[in-house]
Amino acid sequence: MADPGYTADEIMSIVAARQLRDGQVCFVGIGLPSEAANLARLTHAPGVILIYESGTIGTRPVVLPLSIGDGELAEQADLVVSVPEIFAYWLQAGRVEVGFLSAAQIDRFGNLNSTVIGDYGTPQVRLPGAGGAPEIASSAGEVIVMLRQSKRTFVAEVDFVTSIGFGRDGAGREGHRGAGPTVVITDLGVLRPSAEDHELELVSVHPGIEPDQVRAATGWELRFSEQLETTEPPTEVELRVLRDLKERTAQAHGGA
Amino acid sequence: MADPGYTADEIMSIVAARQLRDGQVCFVGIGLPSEAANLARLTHAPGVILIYESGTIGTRPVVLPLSIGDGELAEQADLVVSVPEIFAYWLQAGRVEVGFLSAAQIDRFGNLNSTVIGDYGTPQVRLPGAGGAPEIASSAGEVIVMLRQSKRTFVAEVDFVTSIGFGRDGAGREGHRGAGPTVVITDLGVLRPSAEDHELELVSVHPGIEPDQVRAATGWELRFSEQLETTEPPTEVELRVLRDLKERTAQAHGGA
Amino acid sequence: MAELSTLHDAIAKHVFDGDTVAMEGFTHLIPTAAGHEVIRQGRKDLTLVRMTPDVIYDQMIGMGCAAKLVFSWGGNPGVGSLHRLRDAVENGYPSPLEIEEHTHAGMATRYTAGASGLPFGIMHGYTGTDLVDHTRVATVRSPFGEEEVTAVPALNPDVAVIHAQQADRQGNVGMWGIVGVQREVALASKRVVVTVEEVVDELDLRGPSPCVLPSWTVDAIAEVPRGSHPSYSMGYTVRDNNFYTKWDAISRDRDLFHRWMERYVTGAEDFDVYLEALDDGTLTSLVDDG
Amino acid sequence: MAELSTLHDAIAKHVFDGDTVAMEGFTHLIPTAAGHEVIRQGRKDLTLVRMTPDVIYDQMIGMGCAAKLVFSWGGNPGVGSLHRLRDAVENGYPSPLEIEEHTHAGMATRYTAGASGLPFGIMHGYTGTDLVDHTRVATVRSPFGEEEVTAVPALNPDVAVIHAQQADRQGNVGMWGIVGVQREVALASKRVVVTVEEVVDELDLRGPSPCVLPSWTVDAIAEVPRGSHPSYSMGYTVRDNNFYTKWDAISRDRDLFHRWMERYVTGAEDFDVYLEALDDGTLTSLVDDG
Repeated sequence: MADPGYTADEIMSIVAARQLRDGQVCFVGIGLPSEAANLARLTHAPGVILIYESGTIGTRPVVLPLSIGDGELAEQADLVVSVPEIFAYWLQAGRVEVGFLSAAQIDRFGNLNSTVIGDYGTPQVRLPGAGGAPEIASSAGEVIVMLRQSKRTFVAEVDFVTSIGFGRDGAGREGHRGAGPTVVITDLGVLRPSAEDHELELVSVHPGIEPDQVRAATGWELRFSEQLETTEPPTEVELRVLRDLKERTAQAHGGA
Repeated sequence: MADPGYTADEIMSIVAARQLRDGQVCFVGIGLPSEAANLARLTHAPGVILIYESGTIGTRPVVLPLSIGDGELAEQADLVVSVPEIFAYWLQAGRVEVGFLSAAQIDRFGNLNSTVIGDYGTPQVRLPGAGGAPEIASSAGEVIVMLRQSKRTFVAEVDFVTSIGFGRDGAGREGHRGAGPTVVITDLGVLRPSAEDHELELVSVHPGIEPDQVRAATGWELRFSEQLETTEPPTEVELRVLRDLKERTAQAHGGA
Repeated sequence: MAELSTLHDAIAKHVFDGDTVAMEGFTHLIPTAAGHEVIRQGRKDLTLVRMTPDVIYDQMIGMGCAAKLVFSWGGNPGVGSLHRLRDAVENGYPSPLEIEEHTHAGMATRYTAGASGLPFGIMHGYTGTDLVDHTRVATVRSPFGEEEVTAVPALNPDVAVIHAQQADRQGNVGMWGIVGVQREVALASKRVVVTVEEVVDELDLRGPSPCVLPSWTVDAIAEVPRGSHPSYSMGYTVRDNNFYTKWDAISRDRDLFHRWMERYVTGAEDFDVYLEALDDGTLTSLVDDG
Repeated sequence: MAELSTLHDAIAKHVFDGDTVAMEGFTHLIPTAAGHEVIRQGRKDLTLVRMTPDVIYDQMIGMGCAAKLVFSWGGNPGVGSLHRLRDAVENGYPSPLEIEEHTHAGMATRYTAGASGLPFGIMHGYTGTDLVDHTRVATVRSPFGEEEVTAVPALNPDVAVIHAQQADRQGNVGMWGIVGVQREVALASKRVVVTVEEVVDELDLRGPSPCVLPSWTVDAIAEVPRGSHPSYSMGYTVRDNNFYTKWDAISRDRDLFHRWMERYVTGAEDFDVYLEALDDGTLTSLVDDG
């Protein structure tokens, strides 16, 4: 197909950024979530409040951090608190409206795995582990998931529930403060949990992507929403701001 | 009797100050305890570490504070922490070796009352209440009590146990980190709990005081230690440093 | 986001009859001006929460604002009793006052639990004291061993009222020095009202233990210089020890107390009347000798 | 009171085979030089505790110092896997590694409980995850209502090892910026070893979130400039992102890893050899092209 003028990663970040509303309090992980959250801050949501688990609150990094604790995040923050405090007083207390998460696997009920592929005791692949994700998934008002889509990453049931979506049985989230995953942004489209049974459904495909391509990249029989849409393509402004941000970042980190 | 050259309050503060060893970590209340602790710091224990419940740690006030939270305490401190932290990380964790307490009543087993005189529901006198005293009494390595002695203040059983000594039955301190009251300094002498049954015994009388005077000022049949001593009188240095400190304090606080 | 407003409007908009109100400040940064405004607006049936009730709650209790007091130490620091508090507890004047008392550590643990979104907090304390029979505590056994700890219920007031040194024009609040439990009470409460010594272009936290409350955690900010008198604001004012001493005499006598409150609080338009009397030396003239 | 000493003596005196060792630093202020000294002195059977194992524990695990790892996120930040950690867990190389894993919030709660002298801490978390079946957590019901919370056991390491920006000559330690869990781990541990960028006459904490550990809470302090590389010390050094990237290649291959460790750590007299190689650009030469 013809070059759409943007990459799959770019439309992922741009569509994720669009999910954030101005002034929202957002708990951000490193990588694509951080890129998307800062893109939102630099475009339609200048007042978004970004919190990183290193304890930096209301930070406005000029360049994207490579680690969750880059000095840039502390220098540009409204305040910096300890790690015990960021989790107890800020995340757990319900001050975070939106949490951004990624993972190695997601299942049909939005449960996330970042612990192991295979058996826990004898893993095929030992992944980094939980970090702050389980409490973000539990306590944030809602969770936005960003994950490149393939049969390997979108599985019927995750090998390990590191962070809860709607549970292995999809029953729901009793005992959890937040609403859980409300949207999953991939390089192919956008999925949302159905109101009935919480199973993720395809609600939007990115320009040039066929719904069946998305189904083929999913480890279960993916349902299409009745209002299946085509994603608004990236605007020139979105692309320019994102590319400037990544260019600044690359220069600041010496191309790293 | 002849003027000994010092007041009853002065010998109380001086004898209390002598209990502190250099380098000890000491949790200090306002009033006489603060006066005694700072006297120790300015005489034989320059390295004593003073902590006030307002969160000031390692403070070296030039003049005595009138309140537990005078600016002087913060300005002269090694660090200032929040009130939740001073109690959780510093007192409760067992970092305090010596706690200084006073009260409205003390009983034969070293229990302290600073809550009510009379019945709790219909008190004759409503006292200020617990403050930080109960946890100091429980968690400090040992407790030094300072209290002017009379039948009103030294009672067989306190009306209300605000801070535990050895319990109403004198049984002991199971479940408490610290050793409890090891010495009680009064304007007449010094009392210590007996090793056998924890009842406070007179171990020293101040110069010019008769043991029977002390017994007459005690609300129970006060026992005398077999090694009953006479308190070493205040030295010139102790008196000079104490009086200089109080003079500085009076000037700084405009005679208040 | 915090709204910069007058003290009158901040209290009118955020403090209501029957509320659970925590006005904190541990000796330092006590929100006196805000307390006077609550009295001036005639709030009633309040549950007043504060570790150290101090003069500010002595005045509110004496004026009949409170139905209940939750506290851990109720005295006039370095002076003696709070006579209005005692009159309420001992004689039910001006009205009976229900009390729930804790230890300082217990109150701090309760606020911390509230700020952390937990239903209760755990600590070592209360054990062996008669407080256990007169307040809300429980024992919890460690699920990992034999040890027992004391549980206290979380405190989540309807509104927190505090005084800080500074706020910037975006509504971020900055304080330093003895910060007490102010951060915890602000983060534990449904609404947060802050009076500040000064609104600045950029926060300039120049003392120990600097602490920031971001604008989005605060509801209303009013600039009230010297709003913490007779307490102090490190870097701006010093503690008026003399007033605390004089308060003993003013508060000891019911009539004298009411005349004082009428002259400097209920009969005054705002806190400036109090400050003017402070400046011209008449604030304690009712008990000053000649 | 803290003793100012060499890094060699500080580790020799306070870190022993079989100890539970917590070397903390959340991305910032990671005690790399101290980790190298532990490897150099051949410590064995350590229980290594750290929220984010990072390169420092990848090296210690790869060199066989560890019998057990207690952690919450074990990756190379912004790069990928910790290959030595994975090799130990997946293949038992160089020796089997027992793991106990938690969440960040769980580890923070455990350190806080340890620093507070409590047997456990409480939080909302773990519920509904498979971690519950593979780690040490329990459910506790609120004594004041129906709500349940998660309990985690306190962490009280034998020794805490941290890196800070400054210490004064009395041994008071000062740090700022992202301070992570360092204060909690120091106050939770039986012994505390601190490396610092600089020993100063008077602490000069010039950044956000200034934090002081008084001398009497610290056992040993060693001045090791740039001792946190490839992490950073705000105000002194910047993060060496390139090294983290290069570490992926160095650590991926067992032989390459061992050659690198021999050249810059076990075969080196002290951390200066590492810094010299860093300065002359040879620190990553084993994987640099030409």
